[in-house]
Amino acid sequence: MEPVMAVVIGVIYATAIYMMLRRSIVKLVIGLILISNAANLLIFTVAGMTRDAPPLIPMNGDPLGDVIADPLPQALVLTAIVIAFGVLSFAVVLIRRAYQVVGVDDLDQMKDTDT
Amino acid sequence: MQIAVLTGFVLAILVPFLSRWCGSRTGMVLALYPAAVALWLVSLAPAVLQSGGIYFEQAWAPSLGLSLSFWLDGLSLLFGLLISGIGTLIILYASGYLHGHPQIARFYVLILSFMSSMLGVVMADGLMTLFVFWELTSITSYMLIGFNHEDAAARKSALQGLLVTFTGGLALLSGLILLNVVGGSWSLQTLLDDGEALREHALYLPMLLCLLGGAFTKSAQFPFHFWLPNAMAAPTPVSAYLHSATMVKAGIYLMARLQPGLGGTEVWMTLLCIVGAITMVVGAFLAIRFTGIKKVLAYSTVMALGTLTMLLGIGGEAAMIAFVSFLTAHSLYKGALFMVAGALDHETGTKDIDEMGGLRRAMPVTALCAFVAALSLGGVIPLFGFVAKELMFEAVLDAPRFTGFLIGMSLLASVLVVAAAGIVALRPFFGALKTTPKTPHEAPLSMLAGPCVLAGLSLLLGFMPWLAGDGLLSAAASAVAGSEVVTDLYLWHGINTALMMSMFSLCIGLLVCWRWPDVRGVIHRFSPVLDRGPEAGYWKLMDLLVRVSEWQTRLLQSGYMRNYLILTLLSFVGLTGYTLLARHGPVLEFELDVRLQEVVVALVTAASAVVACMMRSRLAAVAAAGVMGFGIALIFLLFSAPDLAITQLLIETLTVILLILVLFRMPQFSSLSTPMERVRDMLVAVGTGVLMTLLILTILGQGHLFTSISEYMIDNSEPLGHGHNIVNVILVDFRALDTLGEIFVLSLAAIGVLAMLRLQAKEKKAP
Amino acid sequence: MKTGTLILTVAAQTLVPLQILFSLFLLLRGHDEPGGGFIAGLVVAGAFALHQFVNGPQATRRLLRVDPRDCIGIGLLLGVGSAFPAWWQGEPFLTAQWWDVMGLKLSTPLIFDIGVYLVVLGSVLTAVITLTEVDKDET
Amino acid sequence: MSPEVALPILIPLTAGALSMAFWRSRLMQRLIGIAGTAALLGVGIWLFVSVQSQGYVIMNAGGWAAPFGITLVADLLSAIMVVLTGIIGFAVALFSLPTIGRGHETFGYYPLLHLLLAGVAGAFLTGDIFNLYVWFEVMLLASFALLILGGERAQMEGAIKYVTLNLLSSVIFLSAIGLLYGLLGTLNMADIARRIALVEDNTLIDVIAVMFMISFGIKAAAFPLFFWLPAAFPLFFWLPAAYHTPPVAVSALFAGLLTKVGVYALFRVFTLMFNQSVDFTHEILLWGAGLTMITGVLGAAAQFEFRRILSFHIVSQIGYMMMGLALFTPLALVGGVFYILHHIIVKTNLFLISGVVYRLKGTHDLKRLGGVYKAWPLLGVLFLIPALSLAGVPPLSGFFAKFVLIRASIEAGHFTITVVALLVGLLTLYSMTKIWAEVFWKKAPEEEDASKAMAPVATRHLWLMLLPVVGLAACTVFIGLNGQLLYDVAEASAAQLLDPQAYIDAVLGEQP
Repeated sequence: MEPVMAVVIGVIYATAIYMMLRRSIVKLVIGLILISNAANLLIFTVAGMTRDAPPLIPMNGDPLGDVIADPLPQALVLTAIVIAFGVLSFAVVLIRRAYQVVGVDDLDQMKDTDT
Repeated sequence: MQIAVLTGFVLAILVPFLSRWCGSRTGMVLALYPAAVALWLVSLAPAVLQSGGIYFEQAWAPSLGLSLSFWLDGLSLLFGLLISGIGTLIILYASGYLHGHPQIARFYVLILSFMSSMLGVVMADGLMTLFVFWELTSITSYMLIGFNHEDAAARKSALQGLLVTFTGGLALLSGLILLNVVGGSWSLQTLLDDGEALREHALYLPMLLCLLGGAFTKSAQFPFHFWLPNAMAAPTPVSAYLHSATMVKAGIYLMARLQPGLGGTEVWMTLLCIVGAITMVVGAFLAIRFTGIKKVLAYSTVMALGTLTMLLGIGGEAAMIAFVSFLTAHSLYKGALFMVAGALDHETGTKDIDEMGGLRRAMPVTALCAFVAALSLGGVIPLFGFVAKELMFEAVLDAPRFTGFLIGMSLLASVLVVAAAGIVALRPFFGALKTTPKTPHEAPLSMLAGPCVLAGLSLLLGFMPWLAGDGLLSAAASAVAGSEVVTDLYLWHGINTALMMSMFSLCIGLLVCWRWPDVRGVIHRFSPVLDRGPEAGYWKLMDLLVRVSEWQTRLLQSGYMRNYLILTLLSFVGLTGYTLLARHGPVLEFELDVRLQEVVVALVTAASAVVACMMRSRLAAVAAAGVMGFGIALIFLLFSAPDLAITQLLIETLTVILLILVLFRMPQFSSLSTPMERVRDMLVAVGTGVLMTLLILTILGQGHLFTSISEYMIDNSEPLGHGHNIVNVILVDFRALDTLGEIFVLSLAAIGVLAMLRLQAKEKKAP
Repeated sequence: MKTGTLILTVAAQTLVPLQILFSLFLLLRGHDEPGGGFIAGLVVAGAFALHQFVNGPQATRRLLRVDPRDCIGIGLLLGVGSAFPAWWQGEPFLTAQWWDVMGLKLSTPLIFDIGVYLVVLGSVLTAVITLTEVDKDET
Repeated sequence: MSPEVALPILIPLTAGALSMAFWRSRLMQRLIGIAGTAALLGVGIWLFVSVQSQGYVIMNAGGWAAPFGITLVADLLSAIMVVLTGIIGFAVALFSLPTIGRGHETFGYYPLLHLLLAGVAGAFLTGDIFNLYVWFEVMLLASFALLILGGERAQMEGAIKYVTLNLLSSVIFLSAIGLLYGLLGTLNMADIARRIALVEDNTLIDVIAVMFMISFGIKAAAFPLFFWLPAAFPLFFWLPAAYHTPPVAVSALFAGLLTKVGVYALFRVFTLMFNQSVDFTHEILLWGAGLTMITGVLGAAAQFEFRRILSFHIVSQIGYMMMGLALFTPLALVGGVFYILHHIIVKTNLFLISGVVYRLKGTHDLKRLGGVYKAWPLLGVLFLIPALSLAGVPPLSGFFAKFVLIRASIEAGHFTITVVALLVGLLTLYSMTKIWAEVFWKKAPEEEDASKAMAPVATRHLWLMLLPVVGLAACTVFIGLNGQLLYDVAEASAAQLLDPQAYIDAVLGEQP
């Protein structure tokens, strides 16, 4: 399954980048959502994917199976998901405020800070 | 010795307090410091002359090559005496010149710091110590040139001086580091003792060029001479001190210091002779071009600096004797002349020679000093300047190389210098009295002391040159030559070629002086050519700097985030891609083990991401992104990650809620980009996507190289972590620190959101 | 002041308490089965968000009793606080401490998880409620 | 059990949580602000002392043996960085008291300050690559929030760029961590280093190394990845009222610490982990270093705004630090470390001074400033010390840093970078004298009514603002006059950096 996922992740990266390069700040935020998901999937995929063997130790005292899913990347991804959510909720409100202040949904109008 | 040097800095810090107690007498009090240093140096003189040098060693930062080690030999002693002696007079002079100036305390601070730095330069033994003091002189001189800081021209000149000398300083720094790398020591004394090794090293040429770069810029050699006359924006005491007697001589000092170690080679001779000779003539020529008295003097200083460099280039005993004599003579008469110029400026209110005339009655003492000093400058018997000039001609006549060229150049220069001397000494004082902005009268005593003493010394040493020559100058000359030199100075050398040359230049020079306005008229016709000198290059360069930087800013800081993103991504794709494809090569071997439902979910996920890109409606785009998120949750579920699946699901829901809350207030998408831009963006996007896919495939193809540390967690989750959900145990126990950071991230986001929304709302309410 | 449709209102009335209970369940069992502080916090935050859509931010604030911002503060303190007990025992920070309090398995990881729960709840609600309130002020 | 490794993280975290809990009390927040940063400084010094005696101070968080849990590791470099974080935090907290304004205080300025420091300290101390990511995020979100406090247009625009580019960097970082874990199956940096040393074909590791380089390069604002930096210092100089601009205290904090965390991360991973193909990776770094220096300094030359000149100079100075790493000789690393240490102090101070000038004059625009030297000569001196130090004028701290680097590059035979470094030093001096001439020397242009109106308020609490400025300037002079002291520290820490095996052994225990 991993090779398929590699392609899927590539596609999500590509779409994310494309969206981030748009002039609309709304699209930018959607791009940010996509790219965070891509990174999470990457960690999950590269560590190896296992079917039907969640890293849960049976409560009844049975031993674990020989092959179970690697719990560590799952924990990492969980952390990453939540962090990404924090960043995104910040970004979402940020674009809302930016839109309020600037008045257009166009990144090209937002270049006063530079030059 | 350390104390002698460092006291100046301490004193400089104390000046603000001192000036509160002493009021206008501060200058007198402060002048005691250089006077004390001078006396102390005199007291050391016998010991130095006997032993060839006194050495003080003290560590400062040895790993950096910094020490507080000082070395006092004949050369240092000569320079030290000039610095402290003239320094005493200058401080006295300044107390008169700047009397009542509101920032006089700041002036004292700076001039004292400068004086100490200068003493540090000439006595330092450590290479880096030398450099530290060297740069300090640049900085203090910057502050001094810009002393009248509300004047834009002064600021400009100060910057010019700083940039030129600092550039040289950088060259010097590299040169000194090379010297250390080549010679393996930080001590000048040690290094110069083994000159042979230095001269024969492969890095000799770059090292020499760097060192000379520092020396040339500092001592205003052609083509870096232009900053010096501009530095005349400084108050006159500063010009008199820094730009005649001391700072510009730091470069000369450095060359003289290095002469025994690095000198005598073909490159050395060629460079110093040619550059020195050109500087000499250019300086002398430009001196008679201007009518500002300080400018004339400044250019004649350039001429003197050129002469000194040339003499160092010629090498040999005679040249060394000429060198030290010329140096001393120049310091004396030029200091005096500058102080006279300051007195004129101070009492008449103008600096233009053309506006002065007939001042000898109003300012008799000043006139006398000017006359005596100018005679020395012109090299007229019986002044010390004459002795020095004779020696210079003799050295040139004996020059081992370029003899004809050097003779011609020095003759030309001396003609022009005689003219310049005449201009400054005769024109303001003789002829008809002209009305000046201020009614002229004699300068106060404090301002007369300096020129009188210096002019007097020029006269005294002219009659009795052996006073200086037998002890001090021979020791200095020996230090420069690197071997024992016996200096036997006398006023009258008999009728010889040198004397003829002197006579010749005197006559022609006076003629030029007499017809000065006509000469200026002729020169004026060549102004367009002359204005294209090196200084024009400096301004071009500054202009270029600003333009390049503006161009770069426009190019890189366009303000368009897209450009930033594209550049960043291109560097990412380029570098990573290159490393992957060229250095490793992508590995595309894999086994496909898939099930239908998995592929369907994967395809839906990918497709919804693509759809999210293409949607024209905000809601549809958000919905598509949501579908993708749910697809990912399903993938997590299918591949044994229930916690992830639930979290992803919940987060996705909340994200969509947030987005909808916000999008509600945003406009619909409109088509903003051109098709070309779309294609470009698509290329970047696809490039990144392909790279990521290749990377993942390659890593997967490589497989796990080691067993994962998660084995341990699986084994110990239950016995040690007391939990059955291994992921949760990792989160709250094994890697609790991550989770701790993570909840802080969440709360930070919340604070940010709150502040963004509330702070502004609140400020709107409260006008 | 009520917004939202009737169905949503009715649904919210039953769903919200259920969700809150469910979240507590998820929180407590998290150490052994899927769940835990994050998931539980998200669930309960979702519950209050739903409540807020239906009843308006004022009502949600009343229901919560504490400002969600203070939830964050308390949650963070619990989270950081759970790092310190180990210090008393001379063990590295964050080392799990287990106590048997009246038959209940009480531990620093549990306190930590409760902290996580509160922070997630507080953060999400702060964002959602503030957004809605500011929207209302502006329209 | 060495609490001093964890306390630099836990103290600001606790202080942040407490200030959150005391959201309503400005007084408490201020008290916690001062006490928390002071405590951080104290613990930092404690850590430094124990690192000096023990070499490495290590704590396995949660008691889980390395490499299974998260290990906190302090070597000399991280210990010094923590001390500096404490110094800067404390200075900025002091500076904040009179300057930060009521609005910011009631909306979480202090919690943000603490958490930013916690993130920075966490990044310096962690020995775990994923944990590094987490601390990066803590630091970034705190900086995001600090950046937008105030909510002006320029701030919003700047923030969008800043957030996006940093998020991109985080995503690259995260992807690289994922790939690395897939390959090596570990997250502990010492363990990663150990395992990388066992890998035969390093080219794949190089790919990941380059990804780390790009990601940290963005965070460190290296060429060509520095675009977020000017955006992070958005300014509205035509608005006279003080609270419309992002507070200087925030700029100072950013200037001193944020980029340095990226540089630190580069130093850490490219000495400890990716040291197998130095001729490839460090060659790229060297190019990056040179270009960073040039673009930064040229960017500054085009500016006519106090803080903006300073912020572009951050870019060029980052180049020097990278140069130290890229040359990868013992001496060069000493120079790089020295440079980082010196730069944090000097840069923060310059920003604080710009704040003082702003308070006095109500603008950052060089064209509208002037006459400061005449009226406040002491402030002039206080500016000259860090400014000249930045330009590398001896005997101030910057000179030694530059000198060591230049010497290292000459010894290594990389003359091109020598010339670049020297010229950039010259241009830095040019910029600093531009500020000096325009702000301090020049006669003040005719005052407008608006700025006159705020003159009476202006000088209140000035002493409180000057306190940290004087303190930092004293540090600069002290380092300058005692160059050997810091040099020894830098040398020892460079020696540690060049001996990754010692680090690995210290963390994982002696391996058979």
